[in-house]
Amino acid sequence: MGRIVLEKVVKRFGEAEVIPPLDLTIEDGEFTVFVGPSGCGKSTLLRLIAGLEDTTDGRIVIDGKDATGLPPAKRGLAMVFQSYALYPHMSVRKNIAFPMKMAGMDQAEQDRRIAKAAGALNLTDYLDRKPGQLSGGQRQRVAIGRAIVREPSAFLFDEPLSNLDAALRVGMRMEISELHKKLATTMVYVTHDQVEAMTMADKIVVLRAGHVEQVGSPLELYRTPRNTFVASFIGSPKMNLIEGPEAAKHDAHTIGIRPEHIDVSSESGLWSGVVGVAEHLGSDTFFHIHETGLAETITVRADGEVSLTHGDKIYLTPRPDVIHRFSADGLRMKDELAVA
Amino acid sequence: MGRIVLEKVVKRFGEAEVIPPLDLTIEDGEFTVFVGPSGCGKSTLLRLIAGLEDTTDGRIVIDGKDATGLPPAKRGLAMVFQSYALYPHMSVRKNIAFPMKMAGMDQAEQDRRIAKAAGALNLTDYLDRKPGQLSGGQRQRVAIGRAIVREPSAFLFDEPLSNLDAALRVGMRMEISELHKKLATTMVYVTHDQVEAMTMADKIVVLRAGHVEQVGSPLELYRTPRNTFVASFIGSPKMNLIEGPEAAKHDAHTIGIRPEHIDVSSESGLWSGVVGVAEHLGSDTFFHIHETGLAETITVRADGEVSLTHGDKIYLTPRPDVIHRFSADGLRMKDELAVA
Amino acid sequence: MMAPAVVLLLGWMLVPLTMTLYFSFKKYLPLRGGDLGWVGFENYVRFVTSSAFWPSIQTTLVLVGGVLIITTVLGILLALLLDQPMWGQGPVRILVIAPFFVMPTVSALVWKNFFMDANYGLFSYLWEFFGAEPIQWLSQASMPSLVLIVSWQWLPFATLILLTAIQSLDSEQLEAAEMDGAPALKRFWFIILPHLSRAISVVILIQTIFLLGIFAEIFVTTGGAFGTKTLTYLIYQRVLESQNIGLGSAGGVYAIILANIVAIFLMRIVGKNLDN
Amino acid sequence: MARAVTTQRKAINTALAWAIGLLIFFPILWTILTSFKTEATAIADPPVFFFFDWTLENYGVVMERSNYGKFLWNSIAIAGGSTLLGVIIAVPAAWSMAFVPGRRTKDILLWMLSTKMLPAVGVLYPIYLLFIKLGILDSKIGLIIVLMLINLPIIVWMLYTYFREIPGEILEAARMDGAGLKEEIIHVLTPMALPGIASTVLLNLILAWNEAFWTLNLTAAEAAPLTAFIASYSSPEGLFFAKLSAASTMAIAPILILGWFSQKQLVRGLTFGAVK
Amino acid sequence: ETLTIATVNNGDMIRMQGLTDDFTEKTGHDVEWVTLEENVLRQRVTTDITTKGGAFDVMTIGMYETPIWGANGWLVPLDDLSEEYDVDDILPAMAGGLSHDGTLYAAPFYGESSMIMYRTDLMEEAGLEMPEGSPTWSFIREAAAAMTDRDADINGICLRGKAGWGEGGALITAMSNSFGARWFDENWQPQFDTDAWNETLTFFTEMMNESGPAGYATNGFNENLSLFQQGKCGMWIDATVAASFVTNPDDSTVADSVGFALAPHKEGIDKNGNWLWAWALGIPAGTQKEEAAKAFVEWATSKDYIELVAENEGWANVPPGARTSLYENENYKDVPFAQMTLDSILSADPNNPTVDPVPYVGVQFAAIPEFAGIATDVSQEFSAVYAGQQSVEEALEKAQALTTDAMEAAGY
Ligand SMILES: Nc1ncnc2c1ncn2[C@@H]1O[C@H](COP(=O)(O)OP(=O)(O)OP(=O)(O)O)[C@@H](O)[C@H]1O
Ligand SMILES: Nc1ncnc2c1ncn2[C@@H]1O[C@H](COP(=O)(O)OP(=O)(O)OP(=O)(O)O)[C@@H](O)[C@H]1O
Ligand SMILES: [Mg+2]
Ligand SMILES: [Mg+2]
Repeated sequence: MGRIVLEKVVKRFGEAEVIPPLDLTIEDGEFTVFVGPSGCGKSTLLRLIAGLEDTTDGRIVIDGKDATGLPPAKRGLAMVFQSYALYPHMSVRKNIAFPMKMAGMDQAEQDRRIAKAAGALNLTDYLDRKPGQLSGGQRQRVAIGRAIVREPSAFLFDEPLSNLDAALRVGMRMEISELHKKLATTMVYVTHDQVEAMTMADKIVVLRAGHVEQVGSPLELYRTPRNTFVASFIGSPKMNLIEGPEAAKHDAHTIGIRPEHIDVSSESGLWSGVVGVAEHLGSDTFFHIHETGLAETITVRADGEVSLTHGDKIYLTPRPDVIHRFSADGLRMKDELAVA
Repeated sequence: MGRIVLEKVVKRFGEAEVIPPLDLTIEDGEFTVFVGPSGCGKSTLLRLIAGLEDTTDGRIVIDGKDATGLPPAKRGLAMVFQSYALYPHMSVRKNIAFPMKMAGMDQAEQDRRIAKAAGALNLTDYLDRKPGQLSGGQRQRVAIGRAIVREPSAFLFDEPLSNLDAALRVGMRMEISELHKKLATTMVYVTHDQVEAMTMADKIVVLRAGHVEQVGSPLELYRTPRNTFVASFIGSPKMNLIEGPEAAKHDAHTIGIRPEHIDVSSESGLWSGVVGVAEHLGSDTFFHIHETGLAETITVRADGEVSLTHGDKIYLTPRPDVIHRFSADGLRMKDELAVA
Repeated sequence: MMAPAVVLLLGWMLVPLTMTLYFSFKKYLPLRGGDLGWVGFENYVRFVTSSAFWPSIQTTLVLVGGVLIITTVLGILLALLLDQPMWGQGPVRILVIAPFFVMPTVSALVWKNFFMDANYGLFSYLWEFFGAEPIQWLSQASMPSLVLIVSWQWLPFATLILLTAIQSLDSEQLEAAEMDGAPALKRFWFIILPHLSRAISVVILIQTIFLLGIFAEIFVTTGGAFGTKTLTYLIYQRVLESQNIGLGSAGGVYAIILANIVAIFLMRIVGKNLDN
Repeated sequence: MARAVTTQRKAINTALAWAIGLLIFFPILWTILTSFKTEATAIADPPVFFFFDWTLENYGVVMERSNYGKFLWNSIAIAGGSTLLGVIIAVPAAWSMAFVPGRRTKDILLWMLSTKMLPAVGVLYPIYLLFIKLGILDSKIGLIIVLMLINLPIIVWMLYTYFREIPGEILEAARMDGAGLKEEIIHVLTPMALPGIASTVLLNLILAWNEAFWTLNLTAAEAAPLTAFIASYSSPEGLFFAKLSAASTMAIAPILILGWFSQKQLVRGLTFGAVK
Repeated sequence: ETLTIATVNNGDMIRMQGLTDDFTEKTGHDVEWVTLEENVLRQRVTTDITTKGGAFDVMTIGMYETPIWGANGWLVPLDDLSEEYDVDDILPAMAGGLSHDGTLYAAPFYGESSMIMYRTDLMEEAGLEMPEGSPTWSFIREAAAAMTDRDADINGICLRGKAGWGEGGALITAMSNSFGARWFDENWQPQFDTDAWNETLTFFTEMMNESGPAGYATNGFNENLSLFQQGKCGMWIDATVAASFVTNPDDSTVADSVGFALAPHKEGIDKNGNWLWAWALGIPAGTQKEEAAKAFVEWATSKDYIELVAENEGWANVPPGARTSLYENENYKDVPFAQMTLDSILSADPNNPTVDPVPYVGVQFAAIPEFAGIATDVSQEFSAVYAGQQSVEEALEKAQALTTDAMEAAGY
């Protein structure tokens, strides 16, 4: 109950082709995340699925039925907006009840569902408040509550956490993941935060300028990014990309090594450089290293105990088994070695 | 040139004592970060230093001179606001020139400084745009540019990055750090994001309800938090705090172990539990573990390769040398063992 | 969805406009039997060449301009004052906005009789009290008096809009300027005033629309004497006093042209300000 | 500004604001006071302020002379009716301008405003003839339509600016939740824009209440509102300051009281998009 | 039936509104009043009559409108009034001014001329005596100067200076007649370039500046009435109806020291500077309620109505100037100003108002449609002279130009 298939979907705004013909299948029950840089068309794609934008061409099939021309309310989907889009003049209860009221559901059933959703989302105490009297996280939950009661075949989320502060974001991220575990309903989730994508997704769809760059599980993308774009988009801090002679040594135009795959020493190593900024997080330390002759900056992650600082000489050794090789057109080359 | 000393500074808003008598010294050239939960008085403290609020009592000494009664502009400080507070009707150039114009500086010198600041901040191409036509990060830089040209003896930042998205925030964080390295001017920086505090600060001041809970370098706070408040505030994910029999084993009311200081195994260990949510970041995996009998959730960090998932049985072993002990009133107890 | 409003307004504009245009090319004298045939542009020529025409344009511009200047300047100052912390802000605001609720006829009557009357007006008491020769307001200072009356009516409107605009100014901007070394006056000039530009243009636009049509105030106070005959009033005289519909209609067309010149000019400014 | 203000400064602000507020309010206050004086006290030299024998005599005379209740009711019906009708027509128009803007939207909006610049006297004749044709001369419905048309541009503009502040996402959320266009407007848009609508309604009530040209010229006995009522007092014979004051007070009191009670709404909403 | 009646807001009309129950009782017709200030009323009824709007069943109009409208056939001719109404009782001057081609088109509610009202006490103090009959302008000027006592706030003379053809325009036109001036010659050529006009305006301005109240340029009937009632005027030349107000002790502080005299004239000219006016009731042609309207007009302008008012309000307050019989009534003879009012009315001749012949009818106006508009403009120019904003010569020059222009526009 919630399989969404896009067939050659195209979206143009006037002259601008925001989504070139695109095929995508979202399986029932899957947590799919759309990631990509700002303006790449994530929201547009989501809104096409929701029916809030009309497709210029192509078909959208939901649960086997062609939904291309259906109005949003008829598609059986629920959406959670970035701004939450709560109705500020209605109480939490009324907000949650609104879609049911629109569907003309009887009062008893409405009350039952509200109670259930409020219980699940810890909102029982706030049902009579107005959204203005809630914290960001609570508002977020109300928005989810409003989506849940419709018992949709899929949830659509458009950057639902981007308005929250860092600490709350982590909490809400977990809540949504747990909700997905509990409901096992299809969820399509848009973000441009790769950490969210990695931690929440069953399947990540990486978009660039309306094109799908790669589809796969988080760890697939982390381990075998199909091109330099995906490679540098997935993983934090970013993968170091090195061109030139050092890449040539691996028969590649570009090689990529993730910061966590470089060993650090103050005495010896394959490469050397000077510490620029050292970010001591306690648990880890990130060094931004200059003057390596490889790239402008090489970022490496060391554990919390290393105590080099700004200006110190540093030696780096990449782990050979996790070096990614890319050709001149940015595509991944067949692995020399097995990926660990 | 930029030593700031607060002597028994008090701030009351009507009845509410937001800052109880507080002593603090910010050394010349230091990058000091104020952290603390929302509403703890960080902004108020910064504004007291800036002169945007009048002290109720106490003295503020800047560079050896009593500045308590001085108007903001006379204190030789520059401030970067959370909302950037750019002048929307002026071009970037005019924005940056504004403080110099107010000081009646001659045009040639103004141009020289603007050029220099714009160069340093990569704003040269945008000088003739209005703030409305800039991205968040660029606006942030303009705000900094406006501060720099005054060549202040100290910079004050009030959550300058909180309006930026995650990726930009990381970038800007580094830019500000590098700026500090370059200028070596005193900077006072307010944030409630502990990652920012850890990565940027020379010295962190942890505030709670207007009180200074602890002052020290990031690693000092990470390694020897003075109380449970600091312990759980510093470090990400949060330190696990465990009370009860397990703590008693260490002669403490509460013990704290950071997620990165617990070893994980699927076969054996000191404690056991069931995996709740597993967040696979590629580089690392965070497990949120339930049913340990120790605390509701124990968070642990494992490296990227561990592949346990939701519902799996898991075994945990804390590293004995980094267990923090706290007494019943939340204060740190003398270390049993040397801290690594 | 826009259609009903657009169609209605189009009708409201076009029907009278067409009829006005139609009449303006006719010799139409109701008291002499009505329609006396087509006369081409005669009415237009007669209207502009009449000795009252150019003075009426000047009067119109002086009235509109004078009121605009006074209400915006005082409106800004008043808005700044009302934005300050004080006791009894609500009641003060009530006092300040009250003139806006008063019918133009009533306010003209009140000013004319109770204040500007040469014999019983409070102003003449006031002048006499200070030993000065009372001014014959409505004859010797007719335009200033008129501007005063109309400004009094419109000051609340300007103040209210400017006040909401001032309140919307991000206080951090003012603080930033303060940090940047700008004293109060410069903060006003460089920060507050530019922030208000949009509100000011809205005030100017809306008020101009209403001020161009000012009628009751002149009718009640001076009846168009002493150089207070605006274009609107001149048309009124032609249509209703002289009962020359053709001539008045030609005047109406001129008024529409003037209004549109002013409008285009204003819309340029406001339209631009509405964009950003 | 968040900065605490000294009590002294606050006191100065208060004194200044109250002084100016009272100055602005004075003409109205004086009118109300005079309405309780005898004719002789009304023109006493020197003027008396509060210490005189208060009398209701003038109100008695006015009540006896004219059927105040009927004028009042007509004013209420006409102002209320035209505002209501205007809002009903303007909501869809403003909705489409705000949420489905076309390239011409702003032009249409400004064009609508420009229709307000038609000089009323210039088109009195055509409109009068039209009203005779339609048989709505001296009828409330006729005036309701005219005043609605006059104020429609203002209503559309104000509503447009309020609607524009409503995030589109909320309407989309409503659409996802199964609301049709009607439900969207009734359940979501209107309640959310309620403060704005309230202030629009208020402003237009005031404008319609005070409109003095059309209400006077298109009515006789049946539909005449308070503007016509005051027109019979604007120059009676002999001593009349006190009676004039009583009549003026009666003409402005209802709207003044309404305005005062709802000044918060008015102040909050009166932005015309001057504030983003 | 319910009649809608447009009327002016003066005292007599207001009084009539209070008495309408009597009409309703007698005829069963109801009455709705539309009471408006004079200028508003004129514009309102003119619009309605010219467009045949039919908003009113009875209109209060003046001597200016009636002949013009009657000529256009817009008014119901009042040639079949009832026997007991006694049309012939209407003063001939009034009937003449309200007729076109010998047909009466509106029935006079009251009629007025203008006369001098003066303070007998002040006159005595000044050591002067008002001559019998019409005094000369120079006497008036002299007397005014003698009575003026600015410190005591007494102005020797109060005259209308307010712009508007029915206000200051009426006074100066009537005055110009007594100076030998006229508006138009027989060929409709405006005459403001004549010496007579120059003299009139110069004399008026000089006299008022000497002895008139401050700000007389904006004083009209009402302002002067208050001034006189307050004892601030030595003399006042204005409508005869004012007599009842200035002698009413309720409103007037000088009620018992008012004398009356005929309007003045210039030496050697046998026209007095008084005007002739009537507020009359006319019935727009095409009204659905002609019968009821006629009944009303008859009621309101009847002898019975006069009796009714006398009964309720006393003889001093009956509408004057319309009927001969009133002046023959014994009760009315006691009213101090009755005779002077009648004499003034009788001394005005609308058909022959000026020294030199004119092509128009009307004493202080010319009964042509263009007059109201022109005279308003002209009187505004004059008011500007009174306010010291231009010279007499400038004003006359402008008056001449704008009148010529307007007459041209009208096709003369
Ligand atoms: N209504 C519209 N009309 C014209 N262009 C549009 C419209 N909506 C979006 N676009 C364009 O389509 C492209 C994709 O927009 P979209 O909002 O889908 O990006 P996004 O990936 O969601 O970005 P973000 O991360 O910033 O939200 C952008 O270039 C945008 O400018
Ligand atoms: N002008 C004021 N009047 C009254 N109370 C105030 C004022 N400004 C701040 N406070 C109170 O002082 C306390 C500290 O506020 P402050 O803004 O310094 O907190 P903060 O640490 O900066 O919080 P945040 O992280 O949310 O910015 C809060 O409880 C706040 O409510
Ligand atoms: Mg988006
Ligand atoms: Mg803060």
